[in-house]
Amino acid sequence: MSTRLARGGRLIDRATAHEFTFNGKRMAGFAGDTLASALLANDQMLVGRSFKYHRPRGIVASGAEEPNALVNLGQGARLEPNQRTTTTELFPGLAAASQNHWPSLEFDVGVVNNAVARFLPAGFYYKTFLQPRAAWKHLFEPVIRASAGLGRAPTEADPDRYEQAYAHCDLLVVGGGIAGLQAALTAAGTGARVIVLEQTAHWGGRAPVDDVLIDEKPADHWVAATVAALSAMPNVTLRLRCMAAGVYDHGYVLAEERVADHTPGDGRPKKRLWRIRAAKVITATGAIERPLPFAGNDIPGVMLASAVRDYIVNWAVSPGDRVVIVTNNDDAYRTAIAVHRAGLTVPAVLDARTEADGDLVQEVRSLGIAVHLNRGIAKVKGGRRVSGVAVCAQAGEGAVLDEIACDAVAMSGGWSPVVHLWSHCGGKLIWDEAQAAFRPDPQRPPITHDGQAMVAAVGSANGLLQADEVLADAIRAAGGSGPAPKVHAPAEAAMVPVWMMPQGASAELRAKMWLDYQNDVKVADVQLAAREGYESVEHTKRYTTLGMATDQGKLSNINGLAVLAGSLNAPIPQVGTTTFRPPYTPVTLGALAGEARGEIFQPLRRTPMHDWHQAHGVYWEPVGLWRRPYCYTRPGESHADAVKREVVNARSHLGLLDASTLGKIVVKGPDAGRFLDMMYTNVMSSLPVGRCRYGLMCNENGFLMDDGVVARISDDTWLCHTTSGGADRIHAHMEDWLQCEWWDWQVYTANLTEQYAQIAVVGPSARKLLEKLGGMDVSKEALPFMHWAEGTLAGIPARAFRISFSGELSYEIAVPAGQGLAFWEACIAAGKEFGLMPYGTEALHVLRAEKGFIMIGDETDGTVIPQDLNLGWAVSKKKADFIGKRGQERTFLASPDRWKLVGLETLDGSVLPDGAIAPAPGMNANGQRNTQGRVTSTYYSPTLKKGIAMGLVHRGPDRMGEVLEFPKIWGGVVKARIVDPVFYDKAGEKQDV
Amino acid sequence: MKRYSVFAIAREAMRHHTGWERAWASPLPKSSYDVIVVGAGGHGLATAYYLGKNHGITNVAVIEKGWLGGGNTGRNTTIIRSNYLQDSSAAIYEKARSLYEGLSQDLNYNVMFSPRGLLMLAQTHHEVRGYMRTVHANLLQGVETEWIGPEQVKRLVPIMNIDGPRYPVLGALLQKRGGTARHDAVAWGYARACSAMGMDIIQQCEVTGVRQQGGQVTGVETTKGFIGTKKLAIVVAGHSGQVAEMAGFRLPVEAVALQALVSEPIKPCIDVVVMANTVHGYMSQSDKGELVIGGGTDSFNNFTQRGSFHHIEETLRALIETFPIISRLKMLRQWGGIVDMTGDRSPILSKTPLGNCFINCGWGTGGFKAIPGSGWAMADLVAKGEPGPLAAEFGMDRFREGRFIDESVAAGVAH
Amino acid sequence: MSEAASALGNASFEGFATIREIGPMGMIALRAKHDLPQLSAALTAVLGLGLPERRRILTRGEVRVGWMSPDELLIVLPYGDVAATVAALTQALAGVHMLVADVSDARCIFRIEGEKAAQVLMKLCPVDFAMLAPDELRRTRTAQVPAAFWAEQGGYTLVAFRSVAAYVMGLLTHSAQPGSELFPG
Amino acid sequence: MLILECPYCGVKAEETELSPGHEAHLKRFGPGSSDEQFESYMFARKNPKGVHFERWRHTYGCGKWFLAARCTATLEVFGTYPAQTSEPPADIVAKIKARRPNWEGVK
Repeated sequence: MSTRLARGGRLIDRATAHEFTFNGKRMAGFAGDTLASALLANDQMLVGRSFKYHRPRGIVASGAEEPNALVNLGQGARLEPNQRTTTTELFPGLAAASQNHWPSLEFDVGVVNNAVARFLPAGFYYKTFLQPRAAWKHLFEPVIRASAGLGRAPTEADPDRYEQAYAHCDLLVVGGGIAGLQAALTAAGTGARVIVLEQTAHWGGRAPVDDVLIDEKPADHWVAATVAALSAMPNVTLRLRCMAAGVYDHGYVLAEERVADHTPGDGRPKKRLWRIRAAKVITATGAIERPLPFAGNDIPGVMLASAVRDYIVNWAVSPGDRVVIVTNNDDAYRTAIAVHRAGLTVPAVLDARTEADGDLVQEVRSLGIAVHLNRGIAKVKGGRRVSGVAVCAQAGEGAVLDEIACDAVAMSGGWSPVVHLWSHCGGKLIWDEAQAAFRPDPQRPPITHDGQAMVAAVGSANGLLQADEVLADAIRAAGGSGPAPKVHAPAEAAMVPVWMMPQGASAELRAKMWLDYQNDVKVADVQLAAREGYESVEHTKRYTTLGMATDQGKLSNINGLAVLAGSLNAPIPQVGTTTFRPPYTPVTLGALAGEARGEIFQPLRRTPMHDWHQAHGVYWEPVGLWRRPYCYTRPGESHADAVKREVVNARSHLGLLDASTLGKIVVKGPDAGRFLDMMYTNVMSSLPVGRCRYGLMCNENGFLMDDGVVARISDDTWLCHTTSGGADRIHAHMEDWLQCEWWDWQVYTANLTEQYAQIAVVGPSARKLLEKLGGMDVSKEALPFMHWAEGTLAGIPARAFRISFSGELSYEIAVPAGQGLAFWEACIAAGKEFGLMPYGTEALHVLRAEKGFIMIGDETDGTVIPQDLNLGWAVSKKKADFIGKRGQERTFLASPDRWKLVGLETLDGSVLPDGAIAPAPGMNANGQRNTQGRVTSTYYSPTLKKGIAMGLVHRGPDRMGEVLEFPKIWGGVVKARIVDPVFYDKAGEKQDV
Repeated sequence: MKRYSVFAIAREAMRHHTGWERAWASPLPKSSYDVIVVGAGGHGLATAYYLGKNHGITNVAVIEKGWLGGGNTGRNTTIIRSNYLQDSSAAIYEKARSLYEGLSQDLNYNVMFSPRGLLMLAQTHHEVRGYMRTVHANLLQGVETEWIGPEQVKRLVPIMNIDGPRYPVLGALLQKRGGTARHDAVAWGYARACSAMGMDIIQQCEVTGVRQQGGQVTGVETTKGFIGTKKLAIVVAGHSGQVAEMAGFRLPVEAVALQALVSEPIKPCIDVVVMANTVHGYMSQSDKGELVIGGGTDSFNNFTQRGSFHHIEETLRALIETFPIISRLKMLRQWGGIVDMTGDRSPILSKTPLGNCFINCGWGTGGFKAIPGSGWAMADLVAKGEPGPLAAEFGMDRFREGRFIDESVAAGVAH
Repeated sequence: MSEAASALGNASFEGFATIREIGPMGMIALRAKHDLPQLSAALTAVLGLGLPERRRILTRGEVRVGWMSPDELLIVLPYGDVAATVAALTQALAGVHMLVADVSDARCIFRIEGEKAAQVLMKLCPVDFAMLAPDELRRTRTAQVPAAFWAEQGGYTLVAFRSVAAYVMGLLTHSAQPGSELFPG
Repeated sequence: MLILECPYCGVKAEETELSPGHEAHLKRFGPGSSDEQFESYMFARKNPKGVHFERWRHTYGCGKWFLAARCTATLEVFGTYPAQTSEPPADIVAKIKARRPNWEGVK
């Protein structure tokens, strides 16, 4: 059984005990424990079930590479699925539950999959569930879905906060082991700005566990001294609990800091996403030990040799009283020594090599531990935990030579450098025969903006496993030249790659050798994939799901690759590796979204009158990032009722509209007229000062993109109004042409949209209201239709435009935004006697539709030209050029056969459905109904007391009086007559009074 | 070709699955073919498959510079839908969707087409009107879609926050028979079926030149030598421009990076595909339990298969706002794909200035869902030398004429 | 006559830094090529300040002139002085191709104060603060909106568009939450 | 996540402060041009896998458009320069040739 040792544990604080629960069971651990070490200390070997076969799973590793020990962490809104116990720091009150089983961890119905495993090889689902066709959707897929998926999603919104932050440095060092710290120290000494990130809560990495002596002292001393030195330097930033997730182009590195993961609910952000810009990155990310593929290597109690050592040394946790070591290298002998030192028993070291006599081997032998060469494990015995191993010759086919009772197996298949960050942005790898691993190829690094190397790997991440080499490498990579600290490390003999144990294992055994623990991919599966022609490593990965689990193959990739290479009789480097994709370990989505939630999810643009609308029954409509009143409801009113009331009131009395969102761009300069003649389809240079003109803007393709009223302010200055939400786009469009095409023209623009609140005063009493406010002459004579004037209204400086988008007598008043609310409230107060009511965008739409005015985005959709909308009058024939002119000359746009704007009047007075389309007789070659027109805007007109609509109809204006049929989506047909699109006041008398 | 079935599995289980055949052969190229398809992605393989199945042309090679299905076929978000607005788009995507329905049986390979339903959320009044237009169009196009209200949306997707606050859900366009399929399986299934018809799928074979005589294509130079052909189909999303250049013409296409990501696997929590265009995000849950999430595209030319990460942040903000429960889940893996973008964002299936050379490209971010329809139409074009009805509107000449197939309502670009 | 109101009525927040919306503040956008011979003289005559170097902001009392682009300056001054200053500049630059516009009401303006003020902005702006000159006017992005800021009086002054004032306040408040310092101590 | 130095204000801006604007040095074809010229100007954009000249706007900074020479295959940047030029400046061309000896020049 696994238990807490009486002494030791360099990372735990025995004075601070933490209670926690696992599957509701109360357990105890210490500050400094990981959840994994605490579970082991409580003899919780079984921690989960695998993805496919629901096999019992125990803790294999001690760090980010752990594939098995994932839990649902926390409860309620703070539930977090798939939390890796080996990287979860223990905190008081932690509650964890195991995943992927039903009804319980100990008794899981899903384990039936294990019993029929031989019917479920890799890719079995591609070959079956084919008949009958409907069965996949209704029968098989639901079962597969329900059985997959590991942890549960929370059911409530996340109560925690997240944030992001930017950092910049000359050198980013990823990894706080001795390589990273040495690299940082060297670089910082040159004055460089250095940031060091360490994903765990501790500095030093593996060296202190591995008995390394630096400058004659245990590595812990050197680590403490170096961290102290770095902390004292102003040009160095050290961050623990901060995992570099991905390396992106031009030195951009994402890192996730666990700020309050271990102190939930303390008010700090749970996580912080760092967006770091580094001139150069050093990855000192170490190496990951590989499991050995032998039958039963997934039974709880089989662990990585390094993990066994970590649990003993760091957390004083014994994984078992009797630990069999199985290895192909010298490093695992350190585990034998650690186990022995802890007072536990090593019944045997099974070494697959035929020779082993390095310093460590000799030391183990001298401790009286049996070392057996050319030996491997034929099979692990046990179910929910290890009870023993059957020993065989590595060179053989698995004949059992001996059986050893034990409760843990420590395995080591050699070490693979952590090359993920090196590879994210294109760094290439080379195969290292001696270590049987891929390591960074210094000749082909990822490059940055200037073509120089962006990343350098150092230490174990660079394929160097000896501490003396590691420190020298770090100094070199950081640009230093001095001697490395003196390191004492035993001499190690070469490892010998073992990709299958025993090397001649039978099919029976191969079907029990796990490569990917979480996804249940075995040696036999990879061999099957190769046999079926899924020869590319990417095919094999995708066919078997090898390496696609939440650990992203940290333990399984190289072993799987080697098995594939073996099956194909190809050298490993020729088979290649799969692509490493960010993130290194999974990153919380909330952290990626950062602060952008709730109120600050997106900027919400508010006009100066926003709060007034909010206080007066507004129903909002999002328009770009703005929010505009759709209508103002009164108690008991529906939105439709409110719109009707607002329309009728504006036509009969007086309406007030917040039009502040309209774009307002000033264009000034000697060439401004000439420039606007290029921007607009009609002529703006001839507009007299003091006058307004409606203008259309097309893109270079000829399609209508914006419209608005242009006012000439002075001889060299025009003010261009754009659609709501169009201001930034149109301003950018103007600047684009000015800066990139006509840069010698003397024109300046300024986007003054937000400088002014703009308020439309609309209706028969509009003039009376302004006269009551007082300050300027707004009479017909002083301010005729399509003119503007400047002055003061209600004591506020104002510019009044005599324009109308409703067909009524109407003014648009621009006042400084800071006085917009005051002006609005003055209007409301003064307008009471005239029956003033504010109205929203929907009433605005109805009013304009009654008048046959088009709306950008309704009558246009990016494929409509002004001529389609009978706006040919606003497209100059005289001008030699304007943006869009050449585009409109193309055959399809110039064709007389286009759909054109008409009014549509239903025969029964009903409202045509939005987006309705009129079919034409017959079908096209693809069996679709032919069409001849569509509705672009449709409303109930309270003025006319019937439905009115506009639409684009094939040769529409030539077909006045014809009746079209519009099928409805819920059945039935609406008949509508083609009519003039101006439904109200065709002569335009009301607006010009 | 040995057929796949549950009985075949049972038989093989008894002998440790040692009797399975190769899914497709890996031959060396012959000296010439009737048709060479460049690109063994979904579109290229489907082109070859329907050349054989519909037109009896089986002396075909599909050549691929990497591994089959390794481009965008293997790196998309697997969504299948046909609720398009324009007639020509709806026709080809609906053809594809209907072929997907029977594809597993047709290929004897389970591509796991899962018509789990697809929702496009309307979160502004403008969007409501836009989708109403699509529903009406689909009605006349024979594409089954419907408009549903917010309560129905909530019933279909209980984890969705339909009350905003920023963009309350006003309704949705629902295509019940839209859904997802297993993307790799589509390529593998077509490859296996092509191979069974005697076609050669030649991987690790990069085209380095296009040979022509008298304005007609005669073959391709490759890293495995010259291969002659009577007809050439270029179906290489992402690198279309490079191959077209070898054939002597320029395409109205730019290559940009599109991004996607998956979360860690969790127990089923969302059964339909949801697309939210106002806030820019879409999401579905795979059979493995991963949330499959689509990000945005960069707007600059890029061939690196790495995109700019800020698009992913934007997408996740939007999705967390829409599905607040996903905030504590984790991103497992993110990646980019290189997609072709044309001037109207619609594909090109076209004859080219080079005789007997045909091109299929420009699918932008929507290629996976089109694979069977695209292959069907392309096979028709290659076999007959002239586009059939499905491809008729997708010719390259439409840009010169201004005859766009524009599915977006975005204003065009200046310059 | 009503008083001009700032966007948020001078809202404030106390976190690990102090956030204050200030204003209304006078602001003038002046577009003109900086190598115009008359420009420097006009600035000196009207404002008592010369032409700032690239990305710099000059200060004299309550008046500032900042470099916005090769053909744009930002003049910051008391709100009440804007009309007269616009008139004076217009006169001083008569006959020259330029554009002068009152943008006081188009903007919102914040102060971020305290020893750790920079940390608030480091969460929001992709800017290397260590590389900023003391008198630098930096135009950048604050989360999702454009903004400009400069250092003064032991803190930063940040200008953004008026319509997003509440959003910017929300960002600054979120970033300045007590306990969320980037560099504790 | 690119960094491009704005040639106007000297800021080393990151991509999120910029807006891309497609191919640089386009010649505009307006009324009077042939269908082929107009089509080529509007649609047949260069799409090289390698050295590319393109437009960017310093949207969140000085608002100016500038031009960049960049490799689309490696994302290396050879230089940025003002938009008011009709062809790449000689120093940038030289820099590209130094790093890409096989580059065929501006086509």
